[in-house]
Order: sequence, then C-alpha cells, then structure tokens
Amino acid sequence: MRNRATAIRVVVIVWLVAAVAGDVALAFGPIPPGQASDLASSESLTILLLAEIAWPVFSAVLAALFFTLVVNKIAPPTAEVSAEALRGNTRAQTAWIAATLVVVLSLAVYGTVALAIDQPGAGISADAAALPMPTSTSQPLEVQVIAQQWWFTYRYPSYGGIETSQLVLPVNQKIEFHITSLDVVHSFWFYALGVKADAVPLNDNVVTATPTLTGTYRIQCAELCGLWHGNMADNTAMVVSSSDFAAWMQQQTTLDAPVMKYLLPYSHTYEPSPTVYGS
Amino acid sequence: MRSRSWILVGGIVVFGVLVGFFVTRFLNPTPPQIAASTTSQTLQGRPVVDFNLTTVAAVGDAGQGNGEHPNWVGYLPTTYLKVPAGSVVHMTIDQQDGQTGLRNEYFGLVRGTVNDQMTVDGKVMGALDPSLAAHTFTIPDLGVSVPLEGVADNAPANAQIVVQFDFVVPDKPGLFRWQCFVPCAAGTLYGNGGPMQTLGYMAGELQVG
Amino acid sequence: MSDASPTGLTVIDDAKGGGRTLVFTSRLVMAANTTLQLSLLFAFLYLRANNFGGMWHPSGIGTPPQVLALISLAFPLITLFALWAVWSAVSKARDSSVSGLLWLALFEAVLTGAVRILLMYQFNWELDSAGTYAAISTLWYAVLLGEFILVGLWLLSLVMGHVRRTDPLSPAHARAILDQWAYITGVSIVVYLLIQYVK
Amino acid sequence: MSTPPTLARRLNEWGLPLGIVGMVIGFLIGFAVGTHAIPYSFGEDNSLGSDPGILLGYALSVVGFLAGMGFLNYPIGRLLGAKRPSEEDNAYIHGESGGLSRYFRMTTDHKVIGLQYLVMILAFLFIGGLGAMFIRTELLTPSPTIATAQSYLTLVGLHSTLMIFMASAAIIGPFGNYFVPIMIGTRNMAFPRLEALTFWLLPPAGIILLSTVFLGGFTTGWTGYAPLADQNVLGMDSYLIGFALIGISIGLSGVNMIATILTMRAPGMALSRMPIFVWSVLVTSFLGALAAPALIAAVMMEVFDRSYQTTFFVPAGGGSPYLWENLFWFFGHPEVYIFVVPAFGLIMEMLPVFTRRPLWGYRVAVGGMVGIGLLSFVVWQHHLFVSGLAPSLRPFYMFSTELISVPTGIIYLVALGTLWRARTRFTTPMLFIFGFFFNFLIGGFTGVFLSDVPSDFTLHASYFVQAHFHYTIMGGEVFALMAAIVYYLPKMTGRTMDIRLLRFQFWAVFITFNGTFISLISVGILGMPRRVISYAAYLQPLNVSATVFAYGLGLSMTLFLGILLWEVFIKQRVAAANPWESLGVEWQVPTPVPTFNFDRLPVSWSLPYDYDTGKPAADFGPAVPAFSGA
Repeated sequence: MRNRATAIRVVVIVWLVAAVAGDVALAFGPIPPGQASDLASSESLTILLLAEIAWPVFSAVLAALFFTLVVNKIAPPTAEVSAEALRGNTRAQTAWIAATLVVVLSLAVYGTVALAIDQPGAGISADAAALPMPTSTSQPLEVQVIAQQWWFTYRYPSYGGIETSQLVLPVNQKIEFHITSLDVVHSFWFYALGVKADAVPLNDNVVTATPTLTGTYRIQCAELCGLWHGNMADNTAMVVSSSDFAAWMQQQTTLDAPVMKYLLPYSHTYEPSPTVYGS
Repeated sequence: MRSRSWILVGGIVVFGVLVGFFVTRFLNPTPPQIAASTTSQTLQGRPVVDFNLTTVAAVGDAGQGNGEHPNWVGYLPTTYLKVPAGSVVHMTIDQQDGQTGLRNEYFGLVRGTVNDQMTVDGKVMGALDPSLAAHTFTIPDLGVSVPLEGVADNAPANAQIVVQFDFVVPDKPGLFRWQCFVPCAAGTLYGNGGPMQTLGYMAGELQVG
Repeated sequence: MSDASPTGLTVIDDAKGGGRTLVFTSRLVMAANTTLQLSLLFAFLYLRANNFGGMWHPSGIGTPPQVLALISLAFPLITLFALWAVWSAVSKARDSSVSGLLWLALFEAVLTGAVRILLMYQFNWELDSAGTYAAISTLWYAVLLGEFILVGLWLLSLVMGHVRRTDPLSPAHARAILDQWAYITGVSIVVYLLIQYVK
Repeated sequence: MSTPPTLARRLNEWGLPLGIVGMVIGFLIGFAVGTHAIPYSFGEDNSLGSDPGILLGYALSVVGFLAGMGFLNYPIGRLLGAKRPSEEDNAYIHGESGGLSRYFRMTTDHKVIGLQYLVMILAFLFIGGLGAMFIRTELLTPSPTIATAQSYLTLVGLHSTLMIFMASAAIIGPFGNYFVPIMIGTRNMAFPRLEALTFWLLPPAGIILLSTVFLGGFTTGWTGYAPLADQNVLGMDSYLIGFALIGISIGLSGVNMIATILTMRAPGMALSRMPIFVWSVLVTSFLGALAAPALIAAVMMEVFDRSYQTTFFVPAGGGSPYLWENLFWFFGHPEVYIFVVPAFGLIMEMLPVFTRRPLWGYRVAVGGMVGIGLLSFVVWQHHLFVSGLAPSLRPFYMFSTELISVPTGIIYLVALGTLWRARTRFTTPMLFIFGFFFNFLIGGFTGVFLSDVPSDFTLHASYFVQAHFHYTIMGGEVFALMAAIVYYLPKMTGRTMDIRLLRFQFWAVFITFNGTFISLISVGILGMPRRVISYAAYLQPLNVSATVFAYGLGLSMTLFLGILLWEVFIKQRVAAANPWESLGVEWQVPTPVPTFNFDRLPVSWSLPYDYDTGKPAADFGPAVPAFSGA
C-alpha cells in the first residue's frame, strides 16, 4: 500500500499546483464583459469569483476521477477481480453534502447581495413620467430603447424626446435605460456595458449603468425576434465625452427637425399598431 | 444477408435524395437577382446606377410574384438587388399600394440618402407624414431609410406615386438586408408577419460588388 | 395477457380491468390532469390580476348565462350520484339495480356534453377584441368538454360491456370511473365559480 | 395453436402502410373541414391554406395514422360491448408470432417497443445531427452563405426541436421500456396498448414537424416564444402539433411506467431492492406525468391564438408573453431532468458491473435523484432572469437553482465511492461512462455561472448557454446512450458491437465534442447571441474552429451508427449470454428474452450488486402455469 499512498500524494500535489496556477492565471487574465461600466465591472467580478471557486472544485473532482480510474491498477476486461465491498459511508456522505451545501449557500448569499447592490435590470418601472434632466452625473439620465422588428431606436426625454437610430451616451454619467418593444419580445444587449434586458411590448424594463470608458461598441438583439434577428445589431453605439455628446445631440436635433412634429409624445410604453390582428 | 445490405443502401439513397431536396429547394433556393442598370452620369465622382422597383398590394395581380403567395403585398420584380461597389444608386420606386401608416413615426424621416432628401412626384421632401406612408425602403446597416407615400383611398384604380432618391453604397463588397418598417402585412399579428418575414416580398438583400 | 401472474399480483393490463393498478392509475391521471387545470387557473388569475391594456374583460363582453351554467353542473352531479350508487351496488354484489343506474348515468353524461357544447359557444368566434376573459373561458370550457367526452366514452364502454354481459362491471372499474367523474365534476364546479363570479 | 389469422390480424400485419394511408386521408379531411367549416382564419391571405385547416388536418392525420395502425380496433370493440380479444389475439398482438414483421406493426411487447424506440431515437439523432452540420457550415462566415436568414431560423428550429424529441425519450424509451419490466420481474407493462401508443405517437410527430418545410418554416426556435409564434406563417402549426404529440407521449408513458413500477413488482422486490435504474425511471416518469400537461395547456392557448385569434399572448389584447414563458418553462425545466436523470440511473447501473463491487451509497443516490426531481419544479424562472419579470423573486430562483447542484453532486459522490480503490475493468462502455462524467462536470459548472443573476446578465441567451446545455444533453445523455447501446446490445439483439474500432470512435467523439463546445463556450463569453446567422467579425476564428471540430464530431457519430448497423445487420457476430458478468436479473433471463420474459417466477432477494458474494439478485421460483400463445 506504500505506492498507493505515494500515488495519492502525487495526485494531491498535482491538483494543488493546477488549482493554484489556474486561479492565479484567472486573477490576471481578462474577464468578460470588461470594465466599460460599473455594471460590467461588477459582472466580471462575479464571473471571476465564480471561476476562482469553480476551478479548484472542478479540478479536484477530475483528479479524483483520474485517480480512481487510472492510478488504481486497471484490470483487463475479463480478469476475475474482487475488491472489498464498500456499501457506503455515512460520514463521507454527510461531509460531502454539508460541503456542497455550504458552497451553494455562500454563492446564493453573494449573488443576492451583489443583486441588491447594483440593481441590474430592476424590472418594470412604477412611475409613468420621465426623469428630469440630471443636474449631476450621479443623477440618472433617462434613455429609452425602443425595439421593433428589426431595429433599435432610442429616445432622449431630457432632450425634447428626440429619437435617433444610433445610441450615444456621455461617459461617467449614470444612465437609466428604459427598454420597451413595439411588437414581439426582443432583448437589448449592450455587451460592453453588461446591459441585457428583454424588450416586451407594453412593458417598461429598466436597467441602470454608468459607462466609464469611451469608445465604439456593439449592440445586438439577444432574443429570437423573427426574420432579421441575426441582423438586429449595430456596431456604432458610442460612449463619448460630455462635450462630444452635446455636439452630437445638436447635430441630431437639426437632422430630426423635419420629423419631430410627427413623433408621439414621450411615454414609457407605446401601443403597437395595429393593436392586434388584422391589417 | 445480401438483401439486408441492399436495404441499407436503398435507405441511404432515399435519404440522400430527401436531403438534397431540402438543401436545394428550401435551405438555399437561390432566388432571381436583378442587377442595377448602369448609366453614363456620375455623382460626387461615383458612377450612378439605376433601379426601378414597384410596390403593389398583391403581387399576384401584377402577374409577376412567385406563385406561392399571389395575394401578399410586395416589391416587384424582386427584392434581391445587386449593385457595383462604391456606386451611387439612383432608386425609382413606383408606389401603387394604399396608405397604412407607420408604427414608429420616426421612420417618416428620410435619412442616409444624398442630401437626406427624396423626390415625390417631383416634389423634394425631407420627411413624410407618417400616417400617409404605405411602405419604407430601409437598409439599416447603411443608415438609409426612405418612407414611401401611399396612394389615397379615393384615387383612381391604377394611380401610383413615384418616389426617387439616391444613396451611396460602400466601397467594400458585402451583403446588406433591407426591409419595410410599415406594418403592411394584412391579417397578421401587428401587421408584421407573412410578407414582412418572407424574403422576396417585403424583405430583401442588397448585394454590393 | 395471462391469468397467471408472475409477480404474485393480479396482472393488470387494459384487457383485464380491475384491481389496484386500475384505481391507482386513474388517480395518477387525475394528478397529471391537475397540472393541466392549474396551468389554466394560473393563466386565468395572471391575466385577470394584470388586466393588460384593460383588456381582461372589456365592457360589452358578458358572462355565460347563469341558467345554462347551472344546468351544465346539475347533469354531471346526477351522473355522479348514479355512479356512486353503481359503485356501492357492485362492491356489495347487488347487481340488480346496476344496469338501470348505468343507463341513467350515461344519459345524464350525454346531456352534460350537449349543454357544455352550448356553453362553449357563448362568446362569438371573433375573439381578437373580446379580451382574455372570453379567451380563457372558451378554452377552459373546451378542455372540460373534451374531458367529459373522454370519460363519457369510457362510461359508454363499461355500460355496453355490462348490459351485453360480455364484461360485467368490476368493483375496481366502478371505483375508477367514479373517481374520474367526481374529479372533473369538481373541477367544473370550480371553473363555474371562477367564470361566473370571479370574472 | 395455428388458428387461421383473422381479418383484424391481416390488417394489423399491414399496419404501417395502412397507417400512412390513414394519415394522408385524415389530413385531407381535416384540412377540408378546417378550411371551409370554420368561419374565418388568422392569416387568411396565405394561399397555402388557413391555420384551422392545417391544425385540424394535422390532428386528424394523427388519428388516421393510429386508426390505420389498428389502435382503434380495441376501443371501438369496447364501445360496442364486443367480446374481449381472445388469448390468441392478445398473444398475437403481443408479437407471439415472432418474425421481423413485429417491428413494423403495433405490438404490445415491451421489448419490441424498446427496440422500435431505439431505431426512432437514432433516426431523430441522425437527422438532427445533420441539421447541426448545416448550421455549423453556415456559421463558418459572419454573413449568410448556404442559407438565407429565413431558412436558417427554420434550420435551427428543426435541429433543436427534433433533438428535444430525441432527448426526451433517448434513455427511457429504449432501455426503460425494454428493461424496467424485466428488472422488476413482471411479464408486461401495466398498459401495453398505451405503451405502444406512446411510441407510435413519435413517427407522426417527427413527420409533422419536418413537414414545416412545405409550409414556410417557423422562426421561433424550440422555445416558440409568443407573440412571435402568433405572427409566424403556417409552418408554426407543425411545431405546435408535433410538440403537443411529444408532450402527450411523455405524459402517458410516465403514467404507464409509474403504475407498472409501483404495483407490479416481483415478490420480494421491495422499493429498497429496486435496481437504481428503475428508481431513475420512476423519478423521470413523475416528472413527465406532472410537467407535460403544462406544455399541453400552453400549446392549446397558442393554437387558440392562431386559429380563433384569441389574445392569450398578445399584450394589447389583454394577454402577455410572460404567460407563455412561465407555462413553457414550468414544463421546460423538469424536461431537462427528464433527459439526464435516466442517464444517471444507467451510469450507476453499469458502474458496479465494471468495478465488481456494490453500488456505494445506494440510498443516498436514490435520495439525490428524488431531490433533483423535486427541486426541478421550483427553478423555472431562472430562464427569465433578464425578462424584467418579478425581479424580487430572482434571489429565490437563484438559490433553488444553485441548490440543485447538491443532489447532482451526490451522483458524483456515489460514482467516486463506487470507483474508490476498485480494480476497474476498462471496457468500452466504461470509456463512455468516463466521458459522461467529464462532460457532465463541465455542464454542471457552466450551469453555476448561469444560475447566478449578475453573471447571467452577461451570459444569458449567448452561446455560453447553448454550449452549457449541449454539454449536459449531448455530452451527458447521448454519451450515456452510447454506453448503454454498447452495454445492452448483446441482450437486446444477441449481437455485439464491441470492437477495437469503437474505442477509437470514443476518443474521436470525445475530443471533437469538447473541441466544438469549448470553442462555443468562448464564443458565448465573448458576446455572441444564440440563433444568429450574422455575427461580429472578430468571432469568426472561434466559430471556424467550432465548425471544424463539429465536422469531426458528425463523422465520429456517424461512425458509431455505422459500426452499430454493420455489426447488427451485416457481420452478425453472436454475443455471449452475459458478456459483462453482471448479476442483474435482466442478464439472468435467456437471450433472446422469451415473449413473456419469464417462464419461471423471479423472486428478488437483494440488490443486484453483490459482486463480493457473487450472489445473483433473484432466484427463479416455480414454473408459471402455461397459457395460450406462450
């Protein structure tokens, strides 16, 4: 049994090295979705944390499987083999169940706390009125995302309810996305900001995030919405400095001038038309 | 023994035929594609190419729609367009369908065309009253969107409205989807099923290069 | 298929009715049916609670006539009583009265089906503007009608087997169909209360 | 006894062709009635037909198929109060006459039905896999190539739905039907005709689903989210009817299995002596019987929406998309455990045979599976974390979802305990078992990331999810299926397919599978949503690698099928009676198994895992009295 003991030792050492190395690598590797907003950073922190916990457990189970399968002398398929008959071991079972329970509970608690801190997708908003123009960057700027088959358009109630086909956001300004749909279920996915929320007709889905890095990002629909679902994406979403944002808003205002008088008054949800079936 | 192997071979052959049918007839039906007719004039130093499309309330009436859904609304002759890269497309659309009205009034705005304007029966316009729209010609990835005014209900039988506009296509070859943003598919939920979700009627592809 | 049981239990297959497997299975079917009914109940309460777009029960959409609804409950209740009598008679081996009671039960079951068809048509088929109350009522009545028809067909087969003496009614069969009928009758009473009063 | 075959039998011999004829006739009748009798229809400007016509046509086509197969003979006889079928008739229906024709007609022999299931499952698996190959080919480039945006969505929907059909019966269909009655020592299922029905609902379901190609396809994927489903063209009806048939099949087979297991066990077969596989089938059957009706209710609402223009799922009409999402996932999540729990059972059934020792922790294993079954009913809203529905409930569903990893972990504990310090026989099935544990481990750990709300906000509806459930279903269930085929083929067909090539095949499928889906996990983390035909250019390299591996995966799966067909139909090497030296009852009965399983009563004494004493699980008592037909 000495060689068995050494084998166990070897496997444990190998596992320890692998676990530590993996965790260290994870800690330094880039973790999606990145740091482009407070929401995204908290999500990548969660992912990192889960990975840091998952990897050692994962590799431990693998090591145990490997040990039991390989390090034990493997018998040829026909050999007359016998091993002492173990029918169970209450202590081992209790320990295992307790351990998994502890891990699960701590994960759930952590997730709940994280959820409570940065309300990602706070769900249906109560109030019908739009937010006032923010006076400081800590107050949220309301931006409405209107999903329709098959394009996203955006409305800025603080700027006269102007509607655009391109999403541009000021950096370091708290943004409150109000996501709704004009027909079927879509899902607004701003990957870099860690924002994902379903757009449901006659339903106002709210997500709050503060972009922290300027740049050009990709937006796409993440819920199957029909023929052009795959093309319902936009590579030109931008996070810019507040001065650039003002300039862009100026330009959009002139562009939109011809159509402004036709736009519906701003509201959190819009009746699809025709309301139901029929032409 | 031998008979069994023959059964096996026969089964494989039949299955292969079915798969072939699936691929050629359904998966990639390779529809007819029309190419732009080249012209001599240029705009902004780019060659100008012409397109002439017609929108009708029922493709079957014009006798040109593919046989499957003769009474669906659609663009004629087809929605698979091909233009040379880096050219200016001079689009002429004979709009023969009635007024339906836009779901999202924002698409009443003319965007992405040269000077952000269109010519409707000779009048230059920058936007259209959304309630008058019958269809739109929209290429989201190129930012091109043009609302098409519908003929009034009291108009004579074969009345039509001619909409003209120019837009620039990129220098890089590529495949761009285009569609209509008016809920114009009668009898379907939100007027957005059937022809709106079937290539060749109210949805199409623009092949550049 | 054999009389001899390899298991020490009576072999229950669908060709030899009776025994605890039959009763047990009919209760299993009730359990599965319960999920179906709870799904419909969930839809009813969810749509009613949210009243999306004020279209749960728009004005101008009535409720099914009270009289018809009550009749549609009376018939199955009579059938239920008849089936209960059948069961007690069969289990006490008093076969004299069984045939008559079975005929009664069957007759009432047929009437039940007829009335329920009427009930289902209380909302015109142009349902797209009738709101979700009309929708769920129509669907739920259709589901109940289907279940009454299925159990009624089963009852018919038992009656025929009994009166033609090809397959005299066994206590297990009597019990099983009693359970089933009692269950769907109870469900239809609940549905009646929901549709007539909760609205 | 050689009585001349009655007319009913002659017709029954021709069940399959008659069924197909009946299917066509039924469809035509239903189509005519639905199109003309029902006042108007949604999408009436569709010249291919109207929704009521198609729906009624499909429904009646199923009835016609079953009638042609001869399913209605018995009920109609009962309705007319005719005499019960004679013993000869029953024995004939049971397949007593023998011969290959049994496999092409309605028969009540659970062993024949098991093999019919196996063939049907492999057919679905192959066709669905072919669809996957097309999908991967399309995704070689970021823009449409071999498919259009329209046909691609139908392709995805067909692949996923067909694979769901396959997976929901992959283990419990062939092996549950074939071995559960033998393992518990009974001669038949509780309701043999019902069992035959549950199988013969699958072929129409498959045909109806595939026929969507002629009706314009459907663009909703297998989740069929409304109101997009209300908006779809006629092809949607194929999805609805096909899925409803599968739901009915799952529910009925569940009821039948529960009744059989709980009321028809052999003497001495206490619940604590049931083989672990029977326990897993029991749990699965409860899931199926109690979850499938929710799907049926949802499908009925969708059918009403499409045919009578009700507004269950149309917001402006008073309905809500959330209604479908809740009902569908209330079925959908137990459904995924319908896939894997029987796989757990089979794996734990095979482990003791190859480790030559008892199953370690039998009771806790049973408890684990029961716990999975119970928990799976209270987790469904983790599919709706980003839907904006009831945010205050998310912590609860996050907790219940993560809680499921406890009973799942127990399965691994039992496996490790059984393998611990054993001198394992590294047979071919053992290889696949090893693959199962490896893949399912990855599947489980990816699940943790999805169950945690904050990380789910990035990973939800991305290829990460897709890779996750392929790791559990393909890497888990299908690997268990392959192991079980290799393991049980000698008993089911008397042939063996255990050749050296098979071990190469295992390593091929193992490596290509992991190559494919590790690429897809990375694609998902980098932000590629599911079911898109066009994707961001920077994702192309990973997609190409996934496609290349996927081709290898397709080839190696085809190789498995080829070996199976070759060994069974062409090579026909006779297998040993008990090649794995198992103690299970199913290996003590002769091969081929007698039509009525036992001519001597089995009496169970213990669990069939006493490899230390080598004592078989059951003795065979006195001979059963002879009966006609046997």
